[in-house]
Amino acid sequence: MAENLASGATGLHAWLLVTSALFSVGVYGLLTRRNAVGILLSLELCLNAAAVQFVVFNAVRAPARVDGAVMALFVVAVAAAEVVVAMAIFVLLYSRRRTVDVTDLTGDGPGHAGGAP
Amino acid sequence: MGWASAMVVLPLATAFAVLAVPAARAAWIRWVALAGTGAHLVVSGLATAAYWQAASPDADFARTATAGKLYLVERHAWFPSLGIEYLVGVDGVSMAMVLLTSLVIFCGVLASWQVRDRAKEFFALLLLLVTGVFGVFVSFDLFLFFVFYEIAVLPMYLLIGIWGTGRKEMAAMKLTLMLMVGSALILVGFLALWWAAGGRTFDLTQLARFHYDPALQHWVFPVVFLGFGVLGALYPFHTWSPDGHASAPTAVSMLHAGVLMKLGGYGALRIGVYLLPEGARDWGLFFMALTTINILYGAFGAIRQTDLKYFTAYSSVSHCGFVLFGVASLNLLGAKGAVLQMVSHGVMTALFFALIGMVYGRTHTRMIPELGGLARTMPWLATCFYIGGMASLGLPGLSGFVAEAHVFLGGFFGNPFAPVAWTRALTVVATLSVVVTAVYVLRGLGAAFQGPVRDPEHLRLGDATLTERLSTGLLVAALVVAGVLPGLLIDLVEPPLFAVVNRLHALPGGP
Amino acid sequence: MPTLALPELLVLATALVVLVADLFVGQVGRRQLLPVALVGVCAALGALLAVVPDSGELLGGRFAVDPLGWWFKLALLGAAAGVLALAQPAWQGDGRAGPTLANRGEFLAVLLFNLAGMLVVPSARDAVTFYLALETATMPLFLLVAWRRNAAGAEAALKYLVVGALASAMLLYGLAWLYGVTGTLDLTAMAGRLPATPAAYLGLGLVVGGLGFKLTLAPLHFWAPQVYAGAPLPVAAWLGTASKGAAVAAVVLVLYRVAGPHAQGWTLAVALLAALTMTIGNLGAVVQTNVLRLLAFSAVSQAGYLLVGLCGATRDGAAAVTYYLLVYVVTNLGAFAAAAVVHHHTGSQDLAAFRGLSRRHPLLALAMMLALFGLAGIPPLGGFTGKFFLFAVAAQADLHGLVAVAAVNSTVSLYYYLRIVRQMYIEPDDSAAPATPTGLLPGLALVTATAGGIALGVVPWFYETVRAAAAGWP
Amino acid sequence: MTCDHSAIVQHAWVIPALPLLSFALVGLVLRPLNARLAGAVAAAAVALSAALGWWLAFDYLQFAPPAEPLPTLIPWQVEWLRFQDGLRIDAGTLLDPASVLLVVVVTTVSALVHVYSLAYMKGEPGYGRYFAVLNLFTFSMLGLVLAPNLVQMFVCWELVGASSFFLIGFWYDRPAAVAASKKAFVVTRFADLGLLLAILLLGQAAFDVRTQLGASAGDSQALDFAFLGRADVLAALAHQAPVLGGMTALTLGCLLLFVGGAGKSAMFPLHIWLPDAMEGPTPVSALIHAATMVVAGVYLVARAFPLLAAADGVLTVVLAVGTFTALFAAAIGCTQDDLKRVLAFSTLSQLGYMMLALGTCGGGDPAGRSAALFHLFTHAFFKALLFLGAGAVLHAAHTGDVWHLGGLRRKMPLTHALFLLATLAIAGIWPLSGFFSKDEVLAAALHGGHPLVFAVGLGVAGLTAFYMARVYLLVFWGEPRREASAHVHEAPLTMVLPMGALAVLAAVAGFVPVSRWVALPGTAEHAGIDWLVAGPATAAALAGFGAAGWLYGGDLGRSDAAVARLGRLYGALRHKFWIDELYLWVARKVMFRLVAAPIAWFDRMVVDGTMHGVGLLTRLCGAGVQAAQTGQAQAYAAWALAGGLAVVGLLWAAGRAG
Repeated sequence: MAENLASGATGLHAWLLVTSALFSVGVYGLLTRRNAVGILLSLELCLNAAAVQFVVFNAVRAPARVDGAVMALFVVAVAAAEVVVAMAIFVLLYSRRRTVDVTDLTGDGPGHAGGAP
Repeated sequence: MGWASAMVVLPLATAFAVLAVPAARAAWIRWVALAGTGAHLVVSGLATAAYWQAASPDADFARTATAGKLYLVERHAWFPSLGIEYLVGVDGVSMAMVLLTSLVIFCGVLASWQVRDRAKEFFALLLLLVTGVFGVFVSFDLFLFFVFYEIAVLPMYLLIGIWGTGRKEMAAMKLTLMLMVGSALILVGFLALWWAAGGRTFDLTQLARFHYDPALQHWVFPVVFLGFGVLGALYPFHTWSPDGHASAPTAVSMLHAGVLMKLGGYGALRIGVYLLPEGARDWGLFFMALTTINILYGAFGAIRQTDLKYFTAYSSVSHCGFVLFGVASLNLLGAKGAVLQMVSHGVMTALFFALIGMVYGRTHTRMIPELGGLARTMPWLATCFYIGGMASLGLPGLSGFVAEAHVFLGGFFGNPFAPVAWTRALTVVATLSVVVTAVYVLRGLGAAFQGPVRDPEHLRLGDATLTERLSTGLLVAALVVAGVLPGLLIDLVEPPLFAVVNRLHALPGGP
Repeated sequence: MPTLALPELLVLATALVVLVADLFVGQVGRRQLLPVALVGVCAALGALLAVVPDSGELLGGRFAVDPLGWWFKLALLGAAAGVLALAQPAWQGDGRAGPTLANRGEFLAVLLFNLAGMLVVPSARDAVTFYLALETATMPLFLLVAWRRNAAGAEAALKYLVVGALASAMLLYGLAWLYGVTGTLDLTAMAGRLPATPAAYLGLGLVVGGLGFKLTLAPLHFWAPQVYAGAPLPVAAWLGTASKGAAVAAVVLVLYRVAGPHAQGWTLAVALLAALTMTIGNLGAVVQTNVLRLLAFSAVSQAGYLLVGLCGATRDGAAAVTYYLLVYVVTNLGAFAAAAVVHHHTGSQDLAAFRGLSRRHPLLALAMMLALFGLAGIPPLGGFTGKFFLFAVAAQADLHGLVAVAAVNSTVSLYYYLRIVRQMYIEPDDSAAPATPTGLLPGLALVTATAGGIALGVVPWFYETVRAAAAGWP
Repeated sequence: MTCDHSAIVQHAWVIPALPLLSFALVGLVLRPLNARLAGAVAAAAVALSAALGWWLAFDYLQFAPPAEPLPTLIPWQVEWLRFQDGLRIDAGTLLDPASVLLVVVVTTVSALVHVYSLAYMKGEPGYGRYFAVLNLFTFSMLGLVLAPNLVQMFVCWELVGASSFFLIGFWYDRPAAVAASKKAFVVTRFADLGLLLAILLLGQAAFDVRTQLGASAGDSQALDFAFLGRADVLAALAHQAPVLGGMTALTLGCLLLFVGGAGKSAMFPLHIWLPDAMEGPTPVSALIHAATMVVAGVYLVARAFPLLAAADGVLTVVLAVGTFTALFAAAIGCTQDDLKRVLAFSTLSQLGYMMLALGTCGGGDPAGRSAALFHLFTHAFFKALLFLGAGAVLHAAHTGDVWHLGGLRRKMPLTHALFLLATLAIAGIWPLSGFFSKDEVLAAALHGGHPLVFAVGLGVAGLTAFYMARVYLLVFWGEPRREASAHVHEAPLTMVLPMGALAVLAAVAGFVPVSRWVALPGTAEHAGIDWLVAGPATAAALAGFGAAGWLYGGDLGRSDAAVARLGRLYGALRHKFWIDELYLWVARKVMFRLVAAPIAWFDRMVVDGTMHGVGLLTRLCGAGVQAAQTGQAQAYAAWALAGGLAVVGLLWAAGRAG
């Protein structure tokens, strides 16, 4: 892979490093942040990493077309929608549980095999 | 609709007829069931006649047949893209099994004359079950075979669970799951056979023309044999049967021990040995040894039982061991003995369970120590019990002897691919069961029916009613006829078995 | 020409109609919105059957219909109709379970938007459409799950969201890599250019992983039990049928259209995933005492079975998967419909709620039993034939071990399905619950599902047609 | 005259068919309707077949001029059971001197016993059942006698065993009777296993021989006696490779064959069932356990004689077992108190005599065979008579304990006279039948070159006379020792007449030249009475009488003194050397405790436990899966990520692989 990417513009590797780092950071945050909002932010990082990568690849692999960039736009849109939905749920949760710390939510845990919620 | 289809359609139609009986007329239910099964008995007889008419023109078809020939065949494409067909027909073996089944179900309906609780569901499920059994015996497309096979197994869960006694839920679940695991193995084998043969057909007779790679046969045969073995109560996969039979209602025990367990031997012979001769060659001796354990183990196990149903269940384990032993000995005598034993044990054990049900209905106990001296108040039941017992210990003149003699001779003449000394040794060990069987039969029956009457209450009990006399009488008559005129059955079942055996003998290293 | 997308358009239109009507009609009128939505879905269904050709393209090939996709859409619309029908009691909210949907029109709108997105998935031919369709098919579900607005629902929704977010991130990132190594977003074109390089594997693997979340493949299944149990029952049914259908469509699209040429490479992976998923699902279900959790785990195991059909990427495989999806949707709808009726009347999700059902309501119990047997794969029901064809695919790939695992697994599944049957038929009826009126629409759904389950099992036409439809596939 | 001129020879099958018919008729139809009628019909049927039996014998004896041996015919046979080509089993009637002789014995004794039972069993609840089974037995026994092949013999062999079982257990509410019937069936069954194995072994060996012979085998089937008796077949069998421990299939098979015969004929150590069998009705003991069934073993050996003769060493075993049993049983018989048990042991001892005679043929001269059949013939009559006499006593006094009886000669003069005659006959006093047959047996022993056996035989003759005289004196002489025996009355005519008939036969049977008829070719002809043998035998008998008279004739104190002097030996004899206890111990402790119980436990605990264990394991795994549902969303997410990466890894691995 490396070589057939290298055939494109130099610096691609740098860009890929950036996006990969971005994505990894996002994933890390998504798995470790205890506050739901923090998780949401981490998610945004992941999505943006992907978006950036689309743009980069577009520029390198198919500079004639813009489809990668278009994809990036849609990603942004989707991300926005995701935020809306997530926030709605957070609010609901807070009003019911007075917390948005995901580690406090141990429904489904041991002993929850039965019983109606 | 041809004869073979009628075998399946008739009981199914009867089941729906039972369901259609208006609730106000609950008494009609069992009459409808009786009429349906009675009609089936007649139709089976006619079908046998038709089969003879069709089969007799093939001059000397028995010995020269290299591929089993079907009669009264009906063939319709079903799922053509996978080569699945609706293919039903009969040959001698399936005809015999069909006759057995229709007899047992008829007597079973008679024996469950007293069922009142949710009678409609009971008879409907019973008839659905027997539909599956008939289907297995007449279908020669592996897919169809499997469909009927599972239809025959599953209603058992509800029949035992709802109308059973004792630890019925556990027994029903154990029985269903163990048999289903068996059928899972069978499915694996079927698909492997289908694909190895090109994935174009499930037709048994066509698959039989295909020569499977020995390596494939080497692993498929044990899988299929074990799969069927579970239903055939092959040691050590027999443990569903004592609990299952003990908790099942009378008619279900009759049908299950009498007919359903035969599907195991039938499939092992029909599909295992017939399609996979080389696999059979590789594994024959192993399974002979295993079934030898079956035979003695079941017999010894029966000695210590105090519950009449467990007693009979263990003796069934022993007797079904004879079936699989005959199959595994891979020669004509053994195969014939296996089929004869299927019929013989089917009738015998159906009789046993019918009688146990009748005794239980009167004394409300099946524990041998609580019984005793019943012969005084129930001479008819006692007589039938003793006739059945004599059949099960292989008394000549009753069906058991003919079958066991075949099986023993088959084992003694030996699996053609195994050192004869070994097969003989196994056979000698197996023959010990003749004595052990005598011991437990006489012990059990003696304790239950002879000696002084233990419980004075039992002195007020009556003998068999008319329906009970009819059902038990029919079964006893079948035992006697099969024992006195074995030729009838042998002529019927021999030809297809030549087809099986000829394939074995065609192998390199065969006789 | 838009007839190709007519079903999707009709669904969207219905969604808008419901949404707008909700503003004007009163509380009483709202009760009639569900039938309206149902009519709309049925119209879409009719359109699909009547006017949609079984192949064609729109938007420069970004939206296409192929014979197999047509069947997927059929399954999705059928699922939608069924779910709406079985939602009626919950919608009326006059049972012991209370007004779980609180007959608010948005519910229907959101559901229908979601459906529209799902309908597009099998037609997507480029990454953009594909991604958007998938998100549309996923995001509304978060809302629907929380619809009861109680703590349990909210908690379930949040977990669903967290896992789902990661999954969609994986999906998108994977798509980015695929785009990178092929230089195109056109899925069909990708297939040709997809190299056998680690980057390609990374992309493909992440995409499959992302989809695995929707399909509840182990180990991406953990969210399922709590979500099924926390969501309103109709939503659980929706998750168990339509959502899964869309996921299957997406997986088929990716593995067959995009990665078809590399089938050798991913067959093993798929086989292992299938074995793991069905085993985990079944084992998990064995110990459940909550019907919905049980059905959730059973859904997990069913996903495993579906995956079996993908082994080897053959035409038979595509046909078997599609066919089993139909069977699964129909059968599962039957089970959920019965569960919905019982839940509505008892307000309990516990297995014991089914106690003695066979005496209170024989036909309902019968339908439930047939549905469960269908899920367990008992002949002559569709569940059996469907599984049989799936296993046949595995056998064709000489994966006899997988066949064995799957067959034994279906025995395990039989165990827990029989636990429900036992409650309905064997346990005495000591509950004071009155005879259970089923209600018109759920009754209709039950009858249709049961009849369908049997028909799929014995009538060869369906499978043969599906297989013919799969002609174009590898 | 040849056979096809004689209707009865052509249709000899009618003779067994009649009892079978009446069994079905009585058992199914008449028994419930009218018991008396049932009995009458049963007796009539057997009487008719007895008449036919005599007619058959009469015709058959015409077939050959006195000088020549009588022919062996199979006038009728039909296919019954087709195992495979060359192993077909026919049902048929084999007529040769031995079988015809036995037909006469069986039908006659059976008919007389039927008539006797009409009165003896009067008022029993199971009257009809009794006669039905008695008919069944008669049929089976005739089928056994006429069997043309080993399998038909085995079939009827089992059937007589079964009918014997049902008759011993006739009073099924008496635990003792039930136990005795079970014991009889199981012990004989155990022996029959030997016969079964013999059939398997010989059948297989003979089948091979038949295959070698090819065309020259003709239609003869492997298990036909005709085939097994052929010289070339015997030669081929004798030259087969050994199958076990250096023994050929022939030798081993013949040994197993003899085991079967020994079981039926209650040879030591399989004798234990016969004394207990006396729990059955006395007429049954007379017919089955004295005259007919128990001699089946002897008949089997005689029938399969060519095989045994060809198998090396088997006849020696027969000789040893027979001799020992004769002495052993006679000795025990001297110490038993129950009239019927004494007779039972006497039967054992006489059967030993017959076996002994057969065993003496090892030297090649088959004279012993003729002697055995002759003794079988005479024994049937006088032993049946003894039992019927005993039955009359029981019928009158309701006890068989000789110490409770006494002085019956005045109350029951006829019975007394007949019993005395029978006693003399069995003791071998000229001119009664026992004298002649016993003489031939001893002669065979002497000329067969077995002086020791001859000496034992003489001893047994003395013991026989002793124990018979003992019971005779204790029962009929002296004074009644108990109230029961004081008020007895003579038996009714229907019981006395059959006894009379038997008495006549017992008296004259000795003059029938049986041994000449049944002699096989090559039998040394020795005319008249060999006083070298008869003299000592008679002397021994008289000595026995004398001893008994001295001990039991007058003051019984002498006998007590004698018992005291014998001491431990007497105890051992009285307890039959505790052999029954040994068997019981083996059955209870070994078979049930050490085999059956562990297996039952193993099955429930281990095998079934494993199955349940699998189920439990599944549930445990399920619990594990549930336990993984920690509720931690981020853990789920982590799993999801792992899953995705795992797929990537798998693709990668697969990609590298292929």
